Amino acid sequence: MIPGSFSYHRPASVADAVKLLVDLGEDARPLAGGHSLVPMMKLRLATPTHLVDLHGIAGLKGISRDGQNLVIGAMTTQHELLASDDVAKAVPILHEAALLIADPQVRYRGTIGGNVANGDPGNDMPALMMTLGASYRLEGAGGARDVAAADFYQGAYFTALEPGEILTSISVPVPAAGHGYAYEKLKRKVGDYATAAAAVVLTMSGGKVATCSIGLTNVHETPLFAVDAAKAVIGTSLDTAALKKAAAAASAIMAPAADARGPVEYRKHVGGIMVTRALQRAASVAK
Amino acid sequence: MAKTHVTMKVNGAEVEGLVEPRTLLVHFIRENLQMTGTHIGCETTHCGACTVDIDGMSVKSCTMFAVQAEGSDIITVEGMANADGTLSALQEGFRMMHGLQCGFCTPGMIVRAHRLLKENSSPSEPEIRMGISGNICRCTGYQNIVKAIQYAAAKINGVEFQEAAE
Amino acid sequence: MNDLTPTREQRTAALEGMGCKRKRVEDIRFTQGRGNYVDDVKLPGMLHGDFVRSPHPHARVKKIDDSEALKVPGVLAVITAETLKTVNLAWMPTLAGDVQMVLADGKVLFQNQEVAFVVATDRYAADDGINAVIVEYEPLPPLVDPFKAMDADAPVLREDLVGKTSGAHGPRKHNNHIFEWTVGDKDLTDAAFGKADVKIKEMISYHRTHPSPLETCQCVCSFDKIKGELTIYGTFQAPHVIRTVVALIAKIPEHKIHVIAPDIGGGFGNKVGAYPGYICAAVASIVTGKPVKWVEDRIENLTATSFARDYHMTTEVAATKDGKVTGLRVHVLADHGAFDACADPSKWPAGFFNIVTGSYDFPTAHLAVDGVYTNKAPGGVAYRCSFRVTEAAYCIERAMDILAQKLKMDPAELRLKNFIKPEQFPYHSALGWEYDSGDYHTAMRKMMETTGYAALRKEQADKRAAFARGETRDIMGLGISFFTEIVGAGPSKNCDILGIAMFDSCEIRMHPTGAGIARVGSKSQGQGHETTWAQIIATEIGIPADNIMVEEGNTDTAPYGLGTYGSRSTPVAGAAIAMAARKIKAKAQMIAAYKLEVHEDDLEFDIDGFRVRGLPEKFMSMKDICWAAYNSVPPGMEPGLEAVSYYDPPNMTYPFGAYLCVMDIDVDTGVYKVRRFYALDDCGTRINPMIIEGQVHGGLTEAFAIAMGQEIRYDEVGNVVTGSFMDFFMPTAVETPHWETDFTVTPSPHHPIGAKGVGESPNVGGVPAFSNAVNDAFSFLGSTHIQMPHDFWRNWKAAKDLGAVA
Amino acid sequence: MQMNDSQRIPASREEVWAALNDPAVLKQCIPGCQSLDVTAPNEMTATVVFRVGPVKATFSGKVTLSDFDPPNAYRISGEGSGGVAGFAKGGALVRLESESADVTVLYYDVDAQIGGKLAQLGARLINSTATKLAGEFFKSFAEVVSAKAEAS
Repeated sequence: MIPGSFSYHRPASVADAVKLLVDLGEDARPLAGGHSLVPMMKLRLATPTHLVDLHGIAGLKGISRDGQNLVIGAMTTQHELLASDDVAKAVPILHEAALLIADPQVRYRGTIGGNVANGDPGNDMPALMMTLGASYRLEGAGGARDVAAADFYQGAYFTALEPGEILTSISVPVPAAGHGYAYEKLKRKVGDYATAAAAVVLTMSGGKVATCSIGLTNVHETPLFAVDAAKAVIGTSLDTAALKKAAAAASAIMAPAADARGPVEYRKHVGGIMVTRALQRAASVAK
Repeated sequence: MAKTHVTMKVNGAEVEGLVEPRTLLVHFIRENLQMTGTHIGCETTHCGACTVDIDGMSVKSCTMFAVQAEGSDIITVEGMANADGTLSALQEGFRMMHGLQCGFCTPGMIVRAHRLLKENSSPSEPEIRMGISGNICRCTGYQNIVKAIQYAAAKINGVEFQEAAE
Repeated sequence: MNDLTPTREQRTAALEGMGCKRKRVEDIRFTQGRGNYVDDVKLPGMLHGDFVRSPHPHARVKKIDDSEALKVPGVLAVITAETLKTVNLAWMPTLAGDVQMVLADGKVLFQNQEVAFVVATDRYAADDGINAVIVEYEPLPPLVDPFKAMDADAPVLREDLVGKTSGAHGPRKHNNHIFEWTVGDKDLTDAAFGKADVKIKEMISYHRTHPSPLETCQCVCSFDKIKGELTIYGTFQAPHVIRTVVALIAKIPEHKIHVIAPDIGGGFGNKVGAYPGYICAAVASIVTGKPVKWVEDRIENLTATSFARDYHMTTEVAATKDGKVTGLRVHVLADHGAFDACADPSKWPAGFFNIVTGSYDFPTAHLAVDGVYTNKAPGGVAYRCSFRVTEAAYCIERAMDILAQKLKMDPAELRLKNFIKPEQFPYHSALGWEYDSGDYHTAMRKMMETTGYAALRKEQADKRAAFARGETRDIMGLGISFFTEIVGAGPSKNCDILGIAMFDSCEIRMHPTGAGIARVGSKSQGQGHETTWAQIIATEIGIPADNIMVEEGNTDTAPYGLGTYGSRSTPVAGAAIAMAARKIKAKAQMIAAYKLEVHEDDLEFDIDGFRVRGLPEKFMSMKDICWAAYNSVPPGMEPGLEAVSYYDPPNMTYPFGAYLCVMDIDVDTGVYKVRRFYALDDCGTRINPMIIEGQVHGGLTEAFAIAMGQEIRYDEVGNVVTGSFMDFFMPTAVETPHWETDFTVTPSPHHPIGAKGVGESPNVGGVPAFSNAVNDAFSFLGSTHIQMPHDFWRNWKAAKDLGAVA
Repeated sequence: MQMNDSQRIPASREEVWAALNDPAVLKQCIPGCQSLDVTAPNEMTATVVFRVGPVKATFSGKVTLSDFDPPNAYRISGEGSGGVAGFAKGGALVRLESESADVTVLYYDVDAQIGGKLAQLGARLINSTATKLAGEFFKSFAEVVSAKAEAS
């Protein structure tokens, strides 16, 4: 389990990194936390000839407020996310979900940018970002552009990132005060990808769901934004019928792979259960 | 492949070496520095036997390149004992509470627990279990490792260690 | 005497002998990263070897092109079966009497089989080299399902065996058949079934799993051409056996082979066998004249070396209507993979599976085992188990629950009714074993009282009613396991490996100042032998354990031993240690008599020395006797104080235990929670309770993993899809339950110190407890048996199949 | 793994059939195809680069056309070795039905197998990728054929 040879680059700015990626072409890859890429390299299933390490770019780190948005630098680690009071207060679901990613060591290295950008349907943050209505800042040779998380994912490992582009930051609209949230993740053990997971952010008004959005992890080749499932509960008091409807609507858009986590039928079923439980818990913490 | 010169601090001493960019940090530590306390167990970032402390973070050194550690401050299990050479509270805790058997996971476990206690000096049992969930032990069933860390926490905090009732 | 004179308690405590929770001496180095494991060994000029492996489960190897690999900087040689043939090592014998390819010879028979060995200056270059070797394959149809192995149209796997109508264990019925092994009285058993009031029949499978110690298998081989000597550092649970095997197959004189097993990072049965890596590294060292290191990576470990279990047990029990068992009939289909490389004593093709009558007084039983080849990795090792005992315990403990369910009896009550009674020991089982000692009823009742078994059953009944009313989606299961192990292989009358009787050995050498060294034929992989062996000696001869250094694993210095596996160390090596210590003590007694000027018979041993009976002030400490042994022995006696013992046990030992698992399962997700796990073990005399408890924790954790998801799984075309710790269930501290331990003590009557061994009990007894808990949880919905492993989705599927989930 | 689907192609059945037997068209449509050389009637050797995220593997092997029922159906099969990544083999039974004189529906039943490292460690992502690649092939085939039909 030894990676193949490559050249190592450590640019100091986004512009330099972009230039390197453009110049070096498709056999160059950006390196963030490396916890998806490096094992693949050790298996020699990934054999990039150049690695462009983003750790030297100071501007990619940090969490700041920009009006109603929380802006998170792509190289912010899960550990830093967990240590941030801003995140815990403003977008607590991010805190809750980050704790469920991999294990402590991986969270010290794993970055939020890497998690959302590599397009692995097993990653937790993409569905959350969809749920929160976040957008990604992509910077390339042609300048910067913003893409909504909901428009970013095209297939397993296929995203809106163009060759030579880097995801530099994530802008998360801060949910309304008093919102309810929950991330329900079923997994076999610490360090595993979700068998199925659901993120819910909602607001309640007079005992009824006023707004709601739902995201789903690892039940399709991309993360899913479950619009119909959310619609099914808006205006309801989350009664049994509404919950059932939401779970069914969510299951209807799932197309998970059969793997060691279970057959398709099971993963769709528990995907629905995760939606139900996330909705109930989110409602219970909403003010 | 051309080699790169790296320098870093390991257990308080400046070290340097020539490595290929692909040289994994764990191999640099074990082969170049000949500090063999850091182990390799799974190679896919699951078992934590290769855990070292880098700039105040627990890191699996099998999933990081030595070139990435340029300029960093690293502590390995060889740097865990007290300055006078006696066993640290954690090392003592592992021995007193029988927190190890074959000893292969132990260096990674101790280095990880060291950072855990730095961040939270009085962790609860669930916090300890979560805190070491990136480290696999095949021998102990973890129960005595939890006690070992509780023992160390008590000693560091200067309170008497009380084993939880079975 | 004065206030400073130590009391008897203080003198006993100072020894840190048997029964004491002595802290481990190993930990001083292990906690500081100063262990010396195989991959830490670095010899001057050392090269590194790595394998090219087959992506195909079954294929003809048409061509191996190493030309590009030899151009890779640092690559020195590529070894193939053709190279090995020049030294007659292309195939090697297995412990089970079969032969195994070292490197693919004409075809490959399992995915990740070793095809070529690349030798390079370091592990990076070796890895580059293996990726540059081009192998041309012609795929053949894979045989994955053992139940299809003996079909008329099944592909022929072992072309080397075509036409051979018998193997190491008798006649073969098919090209893919290895052996049929039967034991017990068939006619009597059939008759018992003929007149039984109640019968049950169930196919109980124990899936393929893997020991997977945290340190993989590895070695460094160094051949000195001038001296003609081969030194091998390796992860060996049985170093002497490895030395003999190498002498036999490599034709190097045995005294010129030095096998050193340094610190070992866990074994659990994985490190008993001889693997192609060892042979290739040795050959590579002979070819290159340099030391060669081979280190398996985790994927290789999980997919190529030594699986465990894969037993499919069709089990029938006959009983009277009031619940007395009258007969047991078991047929096992055993999937051995591509080669029969089971690590069993030679005469036992199915290990000690005939302990399958368990803790129960079966008047008659019959067992038949068929072993078959498939396109899977070879192995069949005893994963923390004494040679198929865990399969046997699982089989009978599951069957007893199924019978209880059919009889509508409480499973605890059924067990109590059928236990072998204390007065029946030594007990001769229907399948041929002599159980040494046991008090099963006491252990079972203690378990039931301590856990509040009756109240738990009441709670379960209430929960089931609540479930039926739709008030909860959780179901509760109580999993009982009452197991009897058979360990301590073994008596030379029935146990050998490659013809070598399974004794074990100890040599004790006391130095003048009252310190000494004990060298033992066993080999610790984490069991703490350096600590516990010294405790036995401390109690036996009255020298503090701290003054006894224990050394194992160097075949040049340790007496010949058969190694550590199958919980045999304490029953066999532990006995050898006690016997060697008693020889020391006997000589010491003669010296003391001479020095105290009394007759030997007038002396009595008193904690740490000899005292003249009736004259308490006339005392000579063992420390002083050691000194005297080197300067003033009785006339005619040789000086020195040394002893060697080779211990051939008269019988196996039979540890037992009563376990209870309390589990809740959410039927909607299949997620389980182990609410409580209680383990009562009786391993006879307890040498170090701290270490026993640690062993129990570890074994239970393995049992938990195995029962609840730890599986080596192949897809239908022969890909092994559980090749890393992502997919091979390896629980962390978060998933692992809390363990409660307890004990009773029923010493072994034939063991010098009454000890029985405990290392494997928790694995053997734990698996049925977990599985019975799951099955018990679902039983009220109408199921009788749900196959392991019980991972979330399978639990959900069971619930769905039983109509508990829409 | 198995998958099936269909593509509606605005071309006649004969035009589609001809394209199915045209190595140049096949080369153009097989995702990642670097080379496709005819070695015998209905036999070709091919090199295909497979990419999913950071994973890249180059498969080389044989492509065979068989079970001809012109102009209605045939089987296209391939098997290749991807070096370190393992091997892949599979085939598609392709069936054409005329919807009208100039519209043909192409049905395909794909059966694919992978072996070796990708199967051992990448199973999680293989199914969806294989489905996607099969879909891509027939989609671009439809585009190429319809462009040709339009041009003619």
